[in-house]
Amino acid sequence: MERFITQDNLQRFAAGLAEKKNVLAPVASGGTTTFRRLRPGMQLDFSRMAVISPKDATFPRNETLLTVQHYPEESGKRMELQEHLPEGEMVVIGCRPCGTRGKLVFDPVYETQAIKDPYYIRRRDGATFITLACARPETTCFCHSVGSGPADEEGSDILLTAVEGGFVAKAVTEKGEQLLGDSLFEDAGAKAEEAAASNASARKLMGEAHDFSSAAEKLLKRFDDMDFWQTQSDKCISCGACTYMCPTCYCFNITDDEAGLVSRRLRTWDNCMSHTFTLEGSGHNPRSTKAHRLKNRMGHKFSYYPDLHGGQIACCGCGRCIKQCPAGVDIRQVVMAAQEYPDER
Amino acid sequence: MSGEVSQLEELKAAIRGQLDSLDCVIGWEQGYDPLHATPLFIRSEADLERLTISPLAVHNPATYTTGFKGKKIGLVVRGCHSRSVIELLNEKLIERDEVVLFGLCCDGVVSQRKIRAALPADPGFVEAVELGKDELHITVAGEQATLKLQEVLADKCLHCAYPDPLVADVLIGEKHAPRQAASPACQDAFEALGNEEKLAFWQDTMSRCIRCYACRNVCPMCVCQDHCIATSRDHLWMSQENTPVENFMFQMIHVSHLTGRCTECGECERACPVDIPLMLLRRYMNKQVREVFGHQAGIALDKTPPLLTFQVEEARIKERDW
Amino acid sequence: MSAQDEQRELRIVGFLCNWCSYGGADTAGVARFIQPTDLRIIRVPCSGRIDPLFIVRALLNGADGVLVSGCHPRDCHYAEGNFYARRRLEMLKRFLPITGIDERRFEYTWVSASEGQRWQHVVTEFTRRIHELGPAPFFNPVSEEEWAKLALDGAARGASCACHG
Amino acid sequence: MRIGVFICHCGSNIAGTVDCESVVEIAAGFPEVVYATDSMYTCSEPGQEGIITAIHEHNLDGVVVASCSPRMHEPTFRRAVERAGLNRYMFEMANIREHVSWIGKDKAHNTNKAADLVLMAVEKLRRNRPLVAKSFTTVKKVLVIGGGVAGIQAALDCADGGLDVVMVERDQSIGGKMAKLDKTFPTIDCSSCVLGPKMVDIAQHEKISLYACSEVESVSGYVGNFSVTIRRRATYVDWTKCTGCGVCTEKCPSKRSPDPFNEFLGTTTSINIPFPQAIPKKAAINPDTCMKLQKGKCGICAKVCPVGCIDYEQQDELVTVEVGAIVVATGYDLFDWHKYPQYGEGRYPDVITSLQYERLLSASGPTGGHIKRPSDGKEPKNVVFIQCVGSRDRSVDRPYCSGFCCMYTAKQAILTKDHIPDSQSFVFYMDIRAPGKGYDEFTRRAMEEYGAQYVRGRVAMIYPHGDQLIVRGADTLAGTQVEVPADLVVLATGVEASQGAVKLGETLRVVPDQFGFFVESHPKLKPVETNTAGVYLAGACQGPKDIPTSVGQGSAAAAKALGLLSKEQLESDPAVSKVNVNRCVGCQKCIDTCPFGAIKAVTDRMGRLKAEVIETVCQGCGICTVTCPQGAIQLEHFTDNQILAEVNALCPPKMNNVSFE
Amino acid sequence: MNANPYLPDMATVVEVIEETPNIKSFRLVLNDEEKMRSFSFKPGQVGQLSVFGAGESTFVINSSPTRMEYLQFSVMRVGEVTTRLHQLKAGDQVGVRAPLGKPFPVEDMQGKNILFIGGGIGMAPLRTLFTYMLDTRDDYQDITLLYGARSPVDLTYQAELPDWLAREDVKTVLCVDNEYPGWEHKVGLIPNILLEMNPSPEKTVAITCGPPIMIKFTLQALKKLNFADEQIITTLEKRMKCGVGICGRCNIGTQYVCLDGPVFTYAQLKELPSEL
Repeated sequence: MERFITQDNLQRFAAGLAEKKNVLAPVASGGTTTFRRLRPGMQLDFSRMAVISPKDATFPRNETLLTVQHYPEESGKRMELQEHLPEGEMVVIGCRPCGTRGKLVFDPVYETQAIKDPYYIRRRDGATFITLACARPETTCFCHSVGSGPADEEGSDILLTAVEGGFVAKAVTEKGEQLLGDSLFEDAGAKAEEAAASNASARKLMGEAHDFSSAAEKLLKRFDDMDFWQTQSDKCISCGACTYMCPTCYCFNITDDEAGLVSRRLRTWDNCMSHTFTLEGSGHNPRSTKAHRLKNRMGHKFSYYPDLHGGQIACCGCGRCIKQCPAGVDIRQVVMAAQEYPDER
Repeated sequence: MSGEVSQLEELKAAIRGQLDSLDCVIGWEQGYDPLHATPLFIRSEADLERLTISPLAVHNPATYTTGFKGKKIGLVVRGCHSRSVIELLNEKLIERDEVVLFGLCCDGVVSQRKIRAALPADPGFVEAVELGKDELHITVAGEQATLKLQEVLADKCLHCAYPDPLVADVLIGEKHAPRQAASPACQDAFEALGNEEKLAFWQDTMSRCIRCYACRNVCPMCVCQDHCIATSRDHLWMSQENTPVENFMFQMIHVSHLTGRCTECGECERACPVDIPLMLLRRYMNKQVREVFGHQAGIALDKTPPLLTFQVEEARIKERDW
Repeated sequence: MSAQDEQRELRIVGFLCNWCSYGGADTAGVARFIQPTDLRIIRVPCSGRIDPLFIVRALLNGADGVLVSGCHPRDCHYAEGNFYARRRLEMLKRFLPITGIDERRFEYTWVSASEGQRWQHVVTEFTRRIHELGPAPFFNPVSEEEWAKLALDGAARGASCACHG
Repeated sequence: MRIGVFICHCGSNIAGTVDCESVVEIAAGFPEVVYATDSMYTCSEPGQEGIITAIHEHNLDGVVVASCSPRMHEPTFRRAVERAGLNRYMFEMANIREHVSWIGKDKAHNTNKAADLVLMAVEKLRRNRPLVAKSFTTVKKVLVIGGGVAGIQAALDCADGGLDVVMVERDQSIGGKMAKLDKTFPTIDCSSCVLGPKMVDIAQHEKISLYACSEVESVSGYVGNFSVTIRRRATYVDWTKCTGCGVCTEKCPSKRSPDPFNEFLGTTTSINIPFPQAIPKKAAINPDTCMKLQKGKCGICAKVCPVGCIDYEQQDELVTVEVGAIVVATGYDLFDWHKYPQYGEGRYPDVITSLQYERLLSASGPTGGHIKRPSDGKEPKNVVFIQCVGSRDRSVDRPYCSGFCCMYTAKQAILTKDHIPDSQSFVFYMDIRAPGKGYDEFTRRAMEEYGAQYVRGRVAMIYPHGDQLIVRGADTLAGTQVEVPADLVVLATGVEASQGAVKLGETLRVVPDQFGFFVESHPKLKPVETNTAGVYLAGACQGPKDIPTSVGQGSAAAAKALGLLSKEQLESDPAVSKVNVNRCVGCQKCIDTCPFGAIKAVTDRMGRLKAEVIETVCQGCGICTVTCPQGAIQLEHFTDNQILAEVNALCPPKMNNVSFE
Repeated sequence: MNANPYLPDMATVVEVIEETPNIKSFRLVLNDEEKMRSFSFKPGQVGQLSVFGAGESTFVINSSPTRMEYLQFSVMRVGEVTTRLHQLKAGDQVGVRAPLGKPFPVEDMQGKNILFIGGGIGMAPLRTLFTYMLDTRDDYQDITLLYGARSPVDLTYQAELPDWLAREDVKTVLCVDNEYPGWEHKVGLIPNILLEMNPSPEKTVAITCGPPIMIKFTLQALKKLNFADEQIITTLEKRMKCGVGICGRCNIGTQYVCLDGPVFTYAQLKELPSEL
């Protein structure tokens, strides 16, 4: 089903949704655009890809896993543990196909036969994604190299495509279809073809994709070549910009906070590029240098993960890690360098 | 542009002459698109060929020095970068005989944020960039735009008092006439706000922070390396919770530890992926340090950071009456 | 300020060096010099042990005031601790305005072990000052309304501030 | 952890304004508190036993006592928990007396505050860990600064107790103020007959080395192992050769040198020995008045000296001695009475100080023991004594009582009558303070047997009338104004802290109070200790004292030093800084800021620089901990986490898990 | 395990044993009696212990599944969580998430000679299998235990050592690095004692655990004694958070130590990228 909505009506639609549900949308502030909870008076900003990905919707930066209430010994009560499962629904509006697809990388890890992460699953199941197709690739975009494209529908409930005067909205799922029943949507008519043409043109503008097909094997081969990794990581400053921006990076930390008789177990985004990520209590660190850590990050995304999950690369090609890296580390270049590096030297 | 080209050649020649005796030389090359540069670690003649010193080459190479401790490296430094090097030397964090400094007399570097604001389309769609003498000709999403360099220079460059390296083994370019530092209008405007407005600004701005620590890791003076108290397991300084108050606490830690040591290279603010104007805090602290101790970090060798020393009578600290 | 407000205690944290100011507070106690009760004192060996970040932490956690007191300059039990402290604390005090935290909520001073009366005066005056300022705003917005207002104000600033390059 | 909390009522001292039962109830709900109780006097024997029993019965591994100031009873309770088998550092105190019950009027607020302070202590204790003291050896030698009667007593007691003693005296001879006195109250025995033998003992005791004309330049180190640099001022006389024969003083042509020993009543020779009983009995040249040193002419003393000990080229000399303890006995100075306009500000030569009067009374004084007034050498008949000159007077910032002026004035009135039987003494006084043994009887004798007329009141002015002075004052008992013609006026000038005490205090890290007297560790329980371990106080440097009290305190200080150094080894406080080498990046900032040189740089196995603390030198100030940005060097017992735990206890971090933005 | 894999079960400390100056063993019983009764695990599996307010840390369950009165964990004090664990006393509450990870391949070991080589705290994972095998003694041929520590006080499970030494159906050899007064057992480094003992690789499985440096030289010694890679089993230790293969820090290449380990054969380890 394809419908049309004007720009103004989309804003209205979003505001309407925000009255009932949590709506996460790109909003401009302080010279940048980030996903924020849409509140009355806020304007959607579709002028650029939001610098942070929408993964907060399914994998929030802070998640209270559980709280514990301690009781004084004399009370005879034992400590009480309470699990904090997320409630409610969330609608993400205006994420790009790459950002929406990020959660697909989570799925096979957070929901397996044996282990089901209820926090993620509940959020994912309670989230609706209204995705905006890209009309033109940025210099950092490479979604087409990791099995996606500028109008990829996978993971979305609705796909918006910008056309003259507004957007064509295509329902991808039943949930999406229901939303399109809102009276602010009009008949798409010829706009649907305009949208299809725009999507096709966008795909064409992306040009040729990178061939990452030998990455899994080559990265493993490079594993013990620390010279290679040192050179590749020269300019890396070990910060977390790449991982926190990344729609697919799903690693987390669990820490406890306490205040008096209450303590809380908190899950927060963690960053495999940081020294403390694998630092052991004894002081030993299996990934003691940034070279080790970059190797694991690359290996994880382009080798280990695909190895475990049917060849799927754990990267959605959004390019945030390239664009926002303070030192300009280019993930595409590192993978290509690993592929092109002579096996025998 | 011939001036710059010949300067680049002059620089390349200087580096070439020393490349063999150095582990590497840190400069810049073009990055993922024509609008962005990226640090270049020169180890070979081929690497050297990629060297650029255009105003797009912004990164402070001093940030990388502590990672090369015990090795001899070269750095291509602008004025502000040299201040970081001096401060590192003063704090005994690097040795003078372990760095060879290729100094550039600098006419300023760009602010990508200003370029973004000035361009007719998202800079992500950049297609070509041509450097004129005082302008940038940028093709973006099929459109041509000409930006005056002066208008997209980083704030730190507009008000830079030390464009020429204060320490260098090789000096490229012509020295500038002495200049007076000034604080950007934006800074003054912010300082003039009331407490409530300032607090609200930080509360909101800090809600954007994702705690990626790019500001910390890109800072040449953040020398705790992997042992920052903000990410230590002993978590009483800070919760790992990503909320405005904890995010701001980290900025307080950063500023506090930089007191009298910040060389105002502006890297923290440049690196911030969510555009938090961190220099508001740094510049303000630096101003206080200047006023009270008459001290500016990294402008002279053999100076002790003011918080690591004291005077029995502090001329500019007034005891408050009670 | 209503009489009731005046009654309500505010949260004032004191950092006192063990040798002079803590002793001064003891001396004030021994002499029964009546003081406001808002202040709670954390004993540290020396004002040189006081990391300005302790004060920041207290303020960000919601302290309404922080008072630091050490030995008078030259009288430090450890010879130099308060000289370092003076520089550190002065810089913190001067820095606070940019954060929007009222710098009057933080004060540092010197009180010797014999200056019980002075301690009474310092506590009384500082507490009075904090009560005049009232409860400190908490840095993290605590309600959805506060969040909404902040976010909206932030959004209103929009793309206006591109000059921070 | 299993924490026990003990709330002390301190009789009604705390319980009067704090609801101790409520505090117990609240404390029972604090984290890891498994036992909370209150007691009447926790510091008492049964109180301490209660703690010990509770530790055993409730299997406690940490104890919080909420009572008085830790500066008072922390050591007491630490010993108690130690007796119960806990480490003494697994103990914290909440000060709910000096900081709560004694200063706050509102019981509800006080109770609330007391509970908060207990919570802070609990939260800190939860981060405490057992610390074990390290032992170190001590230098069995004591430095005594000041050779007055207090210092002399301290030095002799220490030496007799088997310790080596170094005595440093600023003046040319030891003896101090007492050596200048003629007689002493209330026995009227000869001062120098009492003191003289003790001075000789100092000179002759084989365990005592005396440095006169010397001052302490700097002190480093720590209890048991101080290193003291002494500046020996040039005397221009080689004291190793000088026999004190006095030939030089007889021949010296420069006879207009001021005579400090005689309180400047007369002059003396440039080279001189201050008084016959001086110890050391050695000559010294006053360089300010010596013609040879000033103008390069003369040199007579060098020519006449039979042993050739004159050395005009002599320079100051710095000597370093290692000592284990230091006794400070730097005495006092006299108040400068010239500040008072009513006494003529020095215009009338016959207004003199009591100490000048002592010199006039003394047989070895400038008048040979005959009372002659300075203006014309006549024997005075009417002598007026004015008390409280620079004592008990806020207008000159001397609100305190100098303590012994009442007594010596009475003595001087008696002696005046002895010397000049037809004389009449008048004493203007405020109150008579004579609380010592036989003291009050003594003042009564002055009045009743010796006819001294006591007038209760302040003197308003002194003015000349002929060759007399008229002293006008109020008689507050009679309610009239009185005018007394006086041939001589003697001012009972009060005591003030010795000049140089402040500077010496900085050197020794001993704090002077607002008047410059050194502050003892505790006014009741530690009157001779200071806050610097191994440094003790004796005599008037701590506050005005008469001779017996000074001597008593000298002995007390000596007993402390002897007690300290009687142990073969001392234990260092384990609450010192410690380096976590995993976090240390070797920037050496801590080394640069340590005031004690207690941190050194070492190279680890991998060749990296690391900081290392010398535990016995570290004093535990924590400057380094703040200096280190990565928190690698932590002051034990006051770690970042421990202090932050207290901050967080007072200002709990909010955990309301707000939605992200 | 709960449906929510992050949710610990509450347990009560029933006994604390001070093994060495920095190692304590904790015996726990789950508060939910039914859960305790039905709790099942296999030797080698691990658990996450929680001190609420401080955090979680991973330890091997070192009691034997054949003795289910309690679950035992041995904890060496190194960091914040272990310090807080060391403050626990009998009666205190902790959280437990267990069992996690894969166990020793016990079935494959049946009918074989078993050689245990443990060093220091590395004895903990061996203890569970060792006591399990003692309880099912007939399933195995010769059982040998070589256990060493730096000094006699660093030997854990002191209470059980006399019994192990006295048993005739196992051969127990103890060693310490240097001579100590009163020490009657072997003196020397574990790999050297092992070579001295000269065990035959014939039908033998060697299980080794200890500090990295000890493992390194023990592996060399076993190779010298002609043990095949498949005959050598060890357990790994990594920093873990979630314990269920999600949080992303304990992986070595594709293998997650919390999920696929901690037990690996030397042959498996050699297949993995070298990141220990």
